Amino acid sequence: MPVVTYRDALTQALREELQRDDRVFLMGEEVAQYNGAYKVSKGLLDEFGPMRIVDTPITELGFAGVGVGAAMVGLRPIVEFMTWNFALLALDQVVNAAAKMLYMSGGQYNMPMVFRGPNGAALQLSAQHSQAWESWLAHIPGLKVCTPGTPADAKGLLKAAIRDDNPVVFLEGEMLYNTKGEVPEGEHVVPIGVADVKREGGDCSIITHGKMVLVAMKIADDLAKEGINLDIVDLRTVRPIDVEAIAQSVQKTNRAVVLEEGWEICGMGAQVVDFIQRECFDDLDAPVLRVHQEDVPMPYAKNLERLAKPDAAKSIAAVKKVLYLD
Amino acid sequence: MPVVTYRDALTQALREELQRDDRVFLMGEEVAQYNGAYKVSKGLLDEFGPMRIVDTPITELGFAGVGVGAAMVGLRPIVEFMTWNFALLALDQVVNAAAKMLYMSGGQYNMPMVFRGPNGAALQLSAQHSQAWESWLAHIPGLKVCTPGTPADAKGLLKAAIRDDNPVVFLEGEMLYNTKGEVPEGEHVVPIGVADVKREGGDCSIITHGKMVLVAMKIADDLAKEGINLDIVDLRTVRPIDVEAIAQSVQKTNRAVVLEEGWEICGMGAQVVDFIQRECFDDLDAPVLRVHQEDVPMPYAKNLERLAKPDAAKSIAAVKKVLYLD
Amino acid sequence: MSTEAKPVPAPASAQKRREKPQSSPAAEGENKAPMGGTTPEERRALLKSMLLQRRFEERCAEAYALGKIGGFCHLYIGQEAISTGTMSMIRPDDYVITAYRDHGQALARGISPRAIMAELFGRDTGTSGGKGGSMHIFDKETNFLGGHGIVGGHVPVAAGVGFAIKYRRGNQLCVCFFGEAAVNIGAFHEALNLASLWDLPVIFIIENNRYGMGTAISRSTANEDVVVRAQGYRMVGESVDGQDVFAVRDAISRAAERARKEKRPTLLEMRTYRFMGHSMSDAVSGTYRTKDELEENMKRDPIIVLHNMMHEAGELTEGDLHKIDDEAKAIAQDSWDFADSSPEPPPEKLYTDVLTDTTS
Amino acid sequence: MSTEAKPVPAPASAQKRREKPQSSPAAEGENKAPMGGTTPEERRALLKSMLLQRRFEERCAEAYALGKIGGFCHLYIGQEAISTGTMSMIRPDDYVITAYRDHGQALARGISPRAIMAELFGRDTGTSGGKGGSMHIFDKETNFLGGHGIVGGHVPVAAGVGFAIKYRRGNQLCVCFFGEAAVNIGAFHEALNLASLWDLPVIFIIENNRYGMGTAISRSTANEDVVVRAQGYRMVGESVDGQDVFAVRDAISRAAERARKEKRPTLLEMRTYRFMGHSMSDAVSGTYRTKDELEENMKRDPIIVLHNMMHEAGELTEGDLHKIDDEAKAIAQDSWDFADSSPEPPPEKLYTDVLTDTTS
Ligand SMILES: Cc1ncc(C[n+]2csc(CCOP(=O)(O)OP(=O)(O)O)c2C)c(N)n1
Ligand SMILES: Cc1ncc(C[n+]2csc(CCOP(=O)(O)OP(=O)(O)O)c2C)c(N)n1
Ligand SMILES: [Mg+2]
Ligand SMILES: [Mg+2]
Repeated sequence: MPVVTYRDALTQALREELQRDDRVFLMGEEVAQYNGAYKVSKGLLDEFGPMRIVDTPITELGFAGVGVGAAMVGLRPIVEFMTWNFALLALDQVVNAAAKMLYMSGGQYNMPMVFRGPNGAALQLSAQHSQAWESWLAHIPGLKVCTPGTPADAKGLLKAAIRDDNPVVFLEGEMLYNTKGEVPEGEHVVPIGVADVKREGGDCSIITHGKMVLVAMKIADDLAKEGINLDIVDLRTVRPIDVEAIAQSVQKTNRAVVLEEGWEICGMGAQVVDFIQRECFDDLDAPVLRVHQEDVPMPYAKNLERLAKPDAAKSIAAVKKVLYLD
Repeated sequence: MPVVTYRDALTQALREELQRDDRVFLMGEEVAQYNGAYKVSKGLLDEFGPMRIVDTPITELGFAGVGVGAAMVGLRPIVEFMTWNFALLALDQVVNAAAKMLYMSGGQYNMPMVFRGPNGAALQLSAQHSQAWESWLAHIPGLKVCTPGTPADAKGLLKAAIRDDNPVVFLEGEMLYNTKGEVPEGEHVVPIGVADVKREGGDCSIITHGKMVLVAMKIADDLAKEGINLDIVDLRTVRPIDVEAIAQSVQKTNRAVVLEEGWEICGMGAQVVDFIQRECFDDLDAPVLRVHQEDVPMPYAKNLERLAKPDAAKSIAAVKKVLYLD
Repeated sequence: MSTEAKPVPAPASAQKRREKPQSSPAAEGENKAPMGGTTPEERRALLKSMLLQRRFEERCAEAYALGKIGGFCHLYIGQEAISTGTMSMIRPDDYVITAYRDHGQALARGISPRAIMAELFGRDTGTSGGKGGSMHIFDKETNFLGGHGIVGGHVPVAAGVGFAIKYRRGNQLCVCFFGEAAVNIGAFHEALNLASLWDLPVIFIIENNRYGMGTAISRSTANEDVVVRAQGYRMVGESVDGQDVFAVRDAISRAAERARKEKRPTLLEMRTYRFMGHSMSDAVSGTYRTKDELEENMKRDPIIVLHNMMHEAGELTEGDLHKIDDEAKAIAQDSWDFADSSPEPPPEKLYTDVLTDTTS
Repeated sequence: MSTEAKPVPAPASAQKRREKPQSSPAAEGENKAPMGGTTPEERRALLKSMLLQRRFEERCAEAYALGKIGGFCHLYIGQEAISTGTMSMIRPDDYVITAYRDHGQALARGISPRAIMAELFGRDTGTSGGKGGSMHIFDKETNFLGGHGIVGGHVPVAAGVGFAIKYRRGNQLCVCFFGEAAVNIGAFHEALNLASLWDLPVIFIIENNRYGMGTAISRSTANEDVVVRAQGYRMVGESVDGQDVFAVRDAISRAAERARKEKRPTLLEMRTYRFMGHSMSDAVSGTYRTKDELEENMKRDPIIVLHNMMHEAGELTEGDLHKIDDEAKAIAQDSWDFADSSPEPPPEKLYTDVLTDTTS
């Protein structure tokens, strides 16, 4: 299987779906002439032209609303936010319009659209440009929320998202775009709502998604050397959440650590913990621990940013704690 | 002690703090001439004049930003959102400006301001006007979030919020404004971050906040008749959360049910569950259960809305379940 | 409704406006043919449409008082010439989107009065099966895209509909209604820039009833002459007497022509007045507007204005009027009966329509 | 920097604009006294201020390449006449707020170059102790309110500062800088309406460098003549040659007078050009603008424009210039050395400044 970057995997999915269905179009800041702020839409303007690859002014609320309107009358918009930090300005369209239209209209107007872009922190972008919004978006009924951590899942989930007749929030990552992995060519669709056990192990479950999947895989190698085998459940989508996959893993390992990029309070990890204690109450040999960003706005200074972010060291410490090895 | 409505308790707090400090002003839609969409600011325009009780156009993002700017240079704005549903448009100012200014400026600019208004559902206001945002706001470092459920706490916490030099989010409720309770006259300040055990009991802990406090008190009476005694912990503020108070209660009862108004996924209840299983892992005799809004946008029809909301019956069922009485 | 012929003074708003330079050459009163060259039959249809809205909403107020309608309910009474005039000039395959004050436009667009009333009653037979309510009337049959509750939120959505029309090289258009207070919110600004920048066939209609809830336009809007805003977007703006159904039709025909031929958007200010409170919980007058102001403006009730013109043209007898009015009342009654006898949505529908399980 | 006297053609932007009707009577070139009636000493100070920004940012680019500065870093090179001209006309007790392209304004406002460079290096001695970085320069000493990263987000904040000035009956003003692409976002619209509606003493300065990242204004803005927008808010708007520090000073003096005496806001368009890429990761030319266009516009380097005027007035020898330039280079070097030798913020500071524990 060809090894490609997460970025190219996304571009493949976009290109293939744009070719497959001429109702699909991509809109956002710098997506066309500039080939994308992060080059995810590279070459698409040349192939599909300006009516389908659409540069917008800096008006997140406005163009998200344009996507909503286009979806209401049968187009299949892909709305790119340069980053999800700026999508904060457009949440009224995502939450009050896209997520509720089908319900408010009693089933008359479905919303076949995707809101996508990089989520979470990159490097030294400071407080306003380093936020991870998956827990906010997963909170909202009427949405689906994808958080692929690998190139293959990025391609397969994006194709599924574009074909879905519901509004799908698709969270990528600047730090993921250059990561590489095997990606099936052509038709490769990953179902939304199905977790993937990225690695099997009997000692402790790691429940995670998005960027932190890479950290999980890394610490799994390190800990394997110490004879600690991790069972890594990559949720892949945080709405819906594959509770069964989580339960199966924890029932096997009796221990769990939840890794996420964002803040602690009401983060994804809290919800995963809630599911685990409900589904696996009698299976747990230790409290479930969480690893997440420190409870501070993201600082600029390199050393402070490193301390603020969840990482391998913090994750290993948590695993050892649930294994009572510390 | 005088018995007053939740609305009047808020008006008292506003009036007293406006009298106490002339840097304090109230701004929002219909707060002045109209005396407030829900009459919380009744009479304040006459007493304090149009420079301190300020009607705004319908520009949530704009006037929230005006509040931020005024706070930066030393005023103490109280920004009223007619309801928090509309605050969705202003979250960039709350989250990216108010919550981060002190940090981004390295401690130079603190933000002595309050964002307040009714949160959550009223009656038959349908999907776009019935949303509870406390879990979103509690997620954000740099904010404090108050969710008073009684008139006394409404007054005491609002006074504390206005005097706090940090940005405080203050969540009220249309359905709470007419509720009555004893409220101390004059100086009555409730510290932010301290829960209140509203009722003592040994059989099961109820952890809740805001509107659901009333439901908790009601079912406590009903269940007492059946010999089931609830320990009701009213968080009162969801950022910071009084984890110690939660732990003390659960260590006593060994069982807990978390009640909240909003949606399940990544809701406040999930975070409370996370704290409980970490702090009280060995104390729990049953999984912690949660009661919350059904995972749907709020429907208009009276019968469907009733089914969608968390209520006494669902709460009683949850209590009986954690007591293995069902 | 009183029907004796009265002198018809311009509304306070119109007089006020006249002191200002017109924002557009093509403003009210320049229509050539009397009554816009309509036929007597067309005029009857216009009168009938406006009367239906009036009688229907009078019953809504009654039903609200009886608790049969709940939540927020915003009546359109006083503004009917705008909905009727607009809908009479667009095509069935055009699109319409509006805010929460949507009953009048829904009826004028031809949506079943029974289904609308049932929606207001929260019944299974309503336009949204009772899930939307008064603020959220949707009807795919007539391309009626709702009923939206966040001020200004639907304005970019209208631009998106225009985008889709352009994308498909269609020659439909999208009409977007909103109140004058919505012109101050960001979504309006972003949408108008996009619509003009991209040449989208959208008619943006500001229904300037001079109040946003309890706030007079002079207290919310730096430049009350709101159509001036259009220039900032290189868009044609026009100010129209919204109480004269023929003036409305004229303006819409020009805007529709511009949308279909030139693929350009238009910003129209329809000057009107709200005869009832903002919503059922708001007093009709006394708090933020005087009884005198209200009565002054009620003299230009759009139904009376039209009726008088027809009456003076000698084409409408009292008998004719009463017949039309009785029909309207009968439809309103029938809608009430239908809604009242319709079942509530079954409990299991709480969970439907959250997501669809279809894919492309 | 080349210093031989050159003919000084108007920038492409200015020529383009001339074809259009001026949006304001008081546009560039109407200043009476040569060089705005400044004294030679004042002119030297202006040149020095602009050169400091230039030399300082040349070192920023170098430090970024060496990895000493990280994240996003947006250089101001080419736009220095706007920051220098503006700051030279306002008072120490006035307020300044800007976007992420904030180094030039921070230096022109008189913030310590050492503290700014240390902030860019992420050091404990920086303006924000290393917590803010390039996009978030704050300095309470000089009423410099930041450094904001969300396009348009700080524009309502500026209105709030104006509100506070009015609230206290002060006669200060607030200057708010933002790029031309920000005029399309809702926050701009809401803020300008509020500032005019409430008579707030704010000067809104559009730095029109003709590109928002890679998007030319013609592809983002329906009406490129952005000052026309001002009329929609009943505000005075003026279009200014932002490469001529004297034209900038003139416009600011008129706006400042309006703010202090009439308590009215002003919208100024400063026509300028960005000589570097949007940020360090963006190519200087080739992708969305041609090398020719860049070079054409670089002929109107604001530093050369000022230098030439002074040179022609015979008041600036090559020696003088080099002395000023060397001073600027020395300050930049000193800032670098200071930043480079400053400690990183201690780990415990990660948790400070999230909340303050003070109350009133
Ligand atoms: C963003 C937002 N803010 C506030 C409200 C509450 N609200 C509902 S209608 C209204 C007044 C709108 O006035 P206008 O736009 O003139 O329309 P009208 O009601 O006069 O038809 C307000 C403030 C809302 N629905 N949305
Ligand atoms: C709301 C928002 N959307 C997108 C961005 C990403 N972004 C940063 S700067 C910029 C271009 C802004 O251009 P302009 O306003 O002209 O200012 P300039 O960079 O030219 O000084 C964009 C799109 C952002 N920071 N904020
Ligand atoms: Mg109105
Ligand atoms: Mg620019």
